[in-house]
Amino acid sequence: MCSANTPFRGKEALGLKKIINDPATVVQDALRGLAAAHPDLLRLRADPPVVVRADAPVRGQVAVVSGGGSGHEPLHTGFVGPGMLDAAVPGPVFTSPTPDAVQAAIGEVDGGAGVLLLVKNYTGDVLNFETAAELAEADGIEVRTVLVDDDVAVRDSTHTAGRRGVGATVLVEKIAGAAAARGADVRRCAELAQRVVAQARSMGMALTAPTVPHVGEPSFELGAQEVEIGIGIHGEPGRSREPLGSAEEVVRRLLDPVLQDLPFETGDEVLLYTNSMGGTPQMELYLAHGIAERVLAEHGLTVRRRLVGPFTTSLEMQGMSLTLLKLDQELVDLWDSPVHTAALRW
Amino acid sequence: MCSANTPFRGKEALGLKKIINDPATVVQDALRGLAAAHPDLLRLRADPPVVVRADAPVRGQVAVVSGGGSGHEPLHTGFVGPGMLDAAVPGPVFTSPTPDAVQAAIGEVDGGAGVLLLVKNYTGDVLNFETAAELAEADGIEVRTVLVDDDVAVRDSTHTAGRRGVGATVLVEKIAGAAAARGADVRRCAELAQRVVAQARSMGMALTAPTVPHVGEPSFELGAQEVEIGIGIHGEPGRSREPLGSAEEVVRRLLDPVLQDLPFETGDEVLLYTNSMGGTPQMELYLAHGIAERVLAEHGLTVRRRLVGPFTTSLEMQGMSLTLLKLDQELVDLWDSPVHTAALRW
Amino acid sequence: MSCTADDVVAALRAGADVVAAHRGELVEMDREIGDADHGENMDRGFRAVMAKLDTSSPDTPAAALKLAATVLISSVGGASGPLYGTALLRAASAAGDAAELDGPAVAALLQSGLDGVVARGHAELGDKTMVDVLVPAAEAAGNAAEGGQDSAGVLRSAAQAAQEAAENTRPLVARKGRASYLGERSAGHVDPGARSTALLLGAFAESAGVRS
Amino acid sequence: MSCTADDVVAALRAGADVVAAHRGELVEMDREIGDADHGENMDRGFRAVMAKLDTSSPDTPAAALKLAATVLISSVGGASGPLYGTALLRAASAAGDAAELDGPAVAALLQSGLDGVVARGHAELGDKTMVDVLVPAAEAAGNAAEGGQDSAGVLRSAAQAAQEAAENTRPLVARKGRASYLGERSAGHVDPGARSTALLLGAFAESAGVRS
Ligand SMILES: Nc1ncnc2c1ncn2[C@@H]1O[C@H](COP(=O)(O)OP(=O)(O)O)[C@@H](O)[C@H]1O
Ligand SMILES: Nc1ncnc2c1ncn2[C@@H]1O[C@H](COP(=O)(O)OP(=O)(O)O)[C@@H](O)[C@H]1O
Ligand SMILES: [Mg+2]
Ligand SMILES: [Mg+2]
Ligand SMILES: [Mg+2]
Ligand SMILES: [Mg+2]
Repeated sequence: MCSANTPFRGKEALGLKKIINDPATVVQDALRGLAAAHPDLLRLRADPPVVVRADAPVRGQVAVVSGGGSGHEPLHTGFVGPGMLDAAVPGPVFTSPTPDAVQAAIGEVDGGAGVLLLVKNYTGDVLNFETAAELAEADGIEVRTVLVDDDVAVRDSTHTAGRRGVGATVLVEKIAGAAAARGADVRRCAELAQRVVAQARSMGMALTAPTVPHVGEPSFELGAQEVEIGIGIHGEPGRSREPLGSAEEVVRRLLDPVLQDLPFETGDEVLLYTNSMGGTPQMELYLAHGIAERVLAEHGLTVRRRLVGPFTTSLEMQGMSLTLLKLDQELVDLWDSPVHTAALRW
Repeated sequence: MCSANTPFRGKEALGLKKIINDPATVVQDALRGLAAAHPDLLRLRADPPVVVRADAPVRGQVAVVSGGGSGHEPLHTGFVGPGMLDAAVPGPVFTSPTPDAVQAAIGEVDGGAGVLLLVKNYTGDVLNFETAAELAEADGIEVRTVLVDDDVAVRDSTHTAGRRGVGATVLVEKIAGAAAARGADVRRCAELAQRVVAQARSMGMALTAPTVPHVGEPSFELGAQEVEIGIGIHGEPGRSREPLGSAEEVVRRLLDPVLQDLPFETGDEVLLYTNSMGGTPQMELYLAHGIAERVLAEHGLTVRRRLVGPFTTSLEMQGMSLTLLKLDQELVDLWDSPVHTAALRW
Repeated sequence: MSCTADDVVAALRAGADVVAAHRGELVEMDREIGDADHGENMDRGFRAVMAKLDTSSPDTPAAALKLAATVLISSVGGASGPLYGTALLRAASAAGDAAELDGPAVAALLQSGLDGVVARGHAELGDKTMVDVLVPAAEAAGNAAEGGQDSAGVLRSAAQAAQEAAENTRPLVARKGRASYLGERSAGHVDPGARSTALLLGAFAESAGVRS
Repeated sequence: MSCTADDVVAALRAGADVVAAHRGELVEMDREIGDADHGENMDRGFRAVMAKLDTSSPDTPAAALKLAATVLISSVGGASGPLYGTALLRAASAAGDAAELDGPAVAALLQSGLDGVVARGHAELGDKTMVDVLVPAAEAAGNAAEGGQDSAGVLRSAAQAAQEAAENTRPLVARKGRASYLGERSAGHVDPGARSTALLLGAFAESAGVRS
């Protein structure tokens, strides 16, 4: 058998400097720790693994489900709980979960009011969630899917895979989850999610590359003062390599294309989300956030809400992304609604 | 003048791969970003910089103040707000703030009911806070100081500098802040803080070293599979260098001395705090947390409360620490009391 | 010679072996222009297919193909899982309940598989994906079948065309899949999915050749 | 020769220069057994002292020492700030309102400074701290004063003893300060605070020598 010829390469063989036992079980092992840490919030459904809100299914309420490859924590598993996700479907590291995992999640959380799937726009995620949605609909469950594609680093076109879903995902999950908690129907939840997608734009950069456990070496190589601009969150190389420059330059290089893309205009009220890719310390993140606030003020934008922290990460990658969401009062109210998850709580 | 002979070495000269403008202003720049991000919670008093609760001073309530070198964020600045700290005094990176900064903080937050200083046990912090306390008392303010010294990696003795304050600091700040919010007097707040110190023990390890901005090179060097066991949070080298091993081994190497030290005993109820040193991703942290829960169960301990995340960090250092606090009902109630800060909220 | 259920199972085993042997190479190729998991994904999927075949013995070519399809879909994840899964599902449908597949039948299977991938992933020729291999492979298979080749011969022609076609993806700029995010920087690398398709067709052809 | 307020100011300037020149060395020494900030701390402090001296002209030795003490306390942070600050504060007290300091007065200042550091930091001889330099320096100063040396001569003797004493901290295992966390691993490195004390005393002595 083939498995005998290719014993799984363990941590030592790979020379991995990570706090893990075995690259083959790293996702499950981490999920067990998550479940142990938050018994009040969530439970772990094993094989295929799905993280489910502790009190799911919530009868009569739209269930919001997201998922994707692991390694972006707290996205999505850290956002399971009242006011946000009913279930998160974690795939292998940086690899979409399979349709049966998504289908299992839908089965766990469907409370009879329909299920909203929030899917980051990557071919793998789109195809696997699509199949799951078909299977669930065949079971008589009403399923709506909203694709998140906010990354301005990727040129959009009908002839390409389209933009990636990055930072906006957290915002979409929060706002759709709040709408569901307030009793909105599945069509309305999907509309709101779609509105957030339409009004959000992101751009990221990396100072270092992540190392995927089963690969054992960094996903790309950078020079001592080189950064990847337009980085994704899967260790895929970015759009261009440039010298690092000052924090001021970094922030402007990220914000300029974001501001132009929607476009954001003088007088707009926005949510500014300053995200660490994982390995960037809080000191640098707040420093960049402060600059971003100043640059937005220069453009006549009013920052009404903020989110600062490592919420959309790429393992231990150092770097950051900036996401801007154009706000209106309804979105502000939904953003402010109570949320109780491992990673976001108010 | 001497300053002409030694122009400050800038970011480029140092070859620093960090999102900063200038090593000389990194702390202030980050504080500006913090203040911009959380106008509802806190304000920044400049020169010497102090982060103050937005509504300080709270009349008739004990003010809880902590501080220390920067680079450990969210400690302490991220814990300023109702239910936790009234002020945080951030020194330069890894360097204690000066007495006048601490004195300024005391002046900003004193509400007439006395001030509790929570100080990590490092010679620099102890001496600088001590001087500040003397100055404040000379101004007629009642000041109590509690030293946090929970690090079992350091052998305790009257002939040494004593144990370092590490992970327990967050727990002490939360519990003392909760007591103050409930109206306890300064003596009682200090007693509770002291009890947490007496009942908490920590141990940390590092996979990589942090790079202090003004230094420009890593604080220590490690081999490809080498880790520092008993690491502090200032880039000071640890107690010993050992091969990494599995996550299971890492967790046991940290927990064994912690369990023996107090000692923790079968039947004890504990708070388990699994801390990332900054650069360790959440996947690894939860994985380690899950193992720690299992090991504690083996020892007959009941984990009643948990905290998992990067709360006591050392810039971008990869690694983790485990802190165990023996609980009683009063401590559980204080832990559960509402808190509203940038980094902890419930 | 025609192709029986056992021949399909043997081909799948050969596919599993070639994927396992090239796991690292496919990861490395995907690391260069993707997210470093294609070898891992394919290996995980084909191991799962092998595990399933330990406990079930499909009795028609279609049953064997469908088994592989469903296992791949439920174990691979990523873009390649649903795409290879759909290809095999469509091939299974095309095979119907025939006990043996002759040359034209195998060529028809390949064409159905290709159609499934295009229906699912909307990639066109030149987008730098597995489609760039499947199109010439299906065409070569069709020609070989028309030329009277048996199933092994058809697969051999497909495999030969595939080998070259995979290499031809190197200069292309990706327009679909993860490599497309790299824009111009994706040129100069062979597409990992194109490579795995060529490897699989090669393994299938060799397996058929040995058994025929 | 005796030591006037201007001489103290000149000595502080010399101290600032030597600290600036050795900033990197002191950081590196502290990186090895501490937290890599001692050179940074001392440089920040002495720059602040220099800035203060740009706008104020102390008119007694005590006033100059007190100015330096308060500026160091409010600008250095870390362990060394309060310790050097206390040492200078105590020295200022010992200087009283004298306009000039002779040899015995300088020796007494050094002893007071040492006493202040010990009172504050509780370090004993052999703990691998600046105390290991201050003790032999103060002793040498006392002997020189007894032997009839003037202030420059007393400082020269103190500086010589300090130089050697700093080097002698190398084999010691630290029992105070951050290096103590390293246990046995602290041996084999000169204590950074010991080194900065020796550098400062050397600079003070040289400044006094040039001006006398
Ligand atoms: N839209 C598509 N149509 C056809 N093939 C595609 C498409 N998108 C991706 N692929 C193929 O999938 C391969 C990548 O597979 P894999 O790495 O396993 O998944 P992922 O890209 O999700 O990480 C690519 O090399 C390409 O050949
Ligand atoms: N208790 C003490 N008594 C005397 N000197 C001390 C004591 N603790 C530390 N020191 C001195 O302070 C020096 C370190 O100063 P510095 O690096 O500026 O502060 P920190 O240790 O807070 O980073 C040590 O090298 C040592 O000489
Ligand atoms: Mg993938
Ligand atoms: Mg220090
Ligand atoms: Mg891939
Ligand atoms: Mg130091």
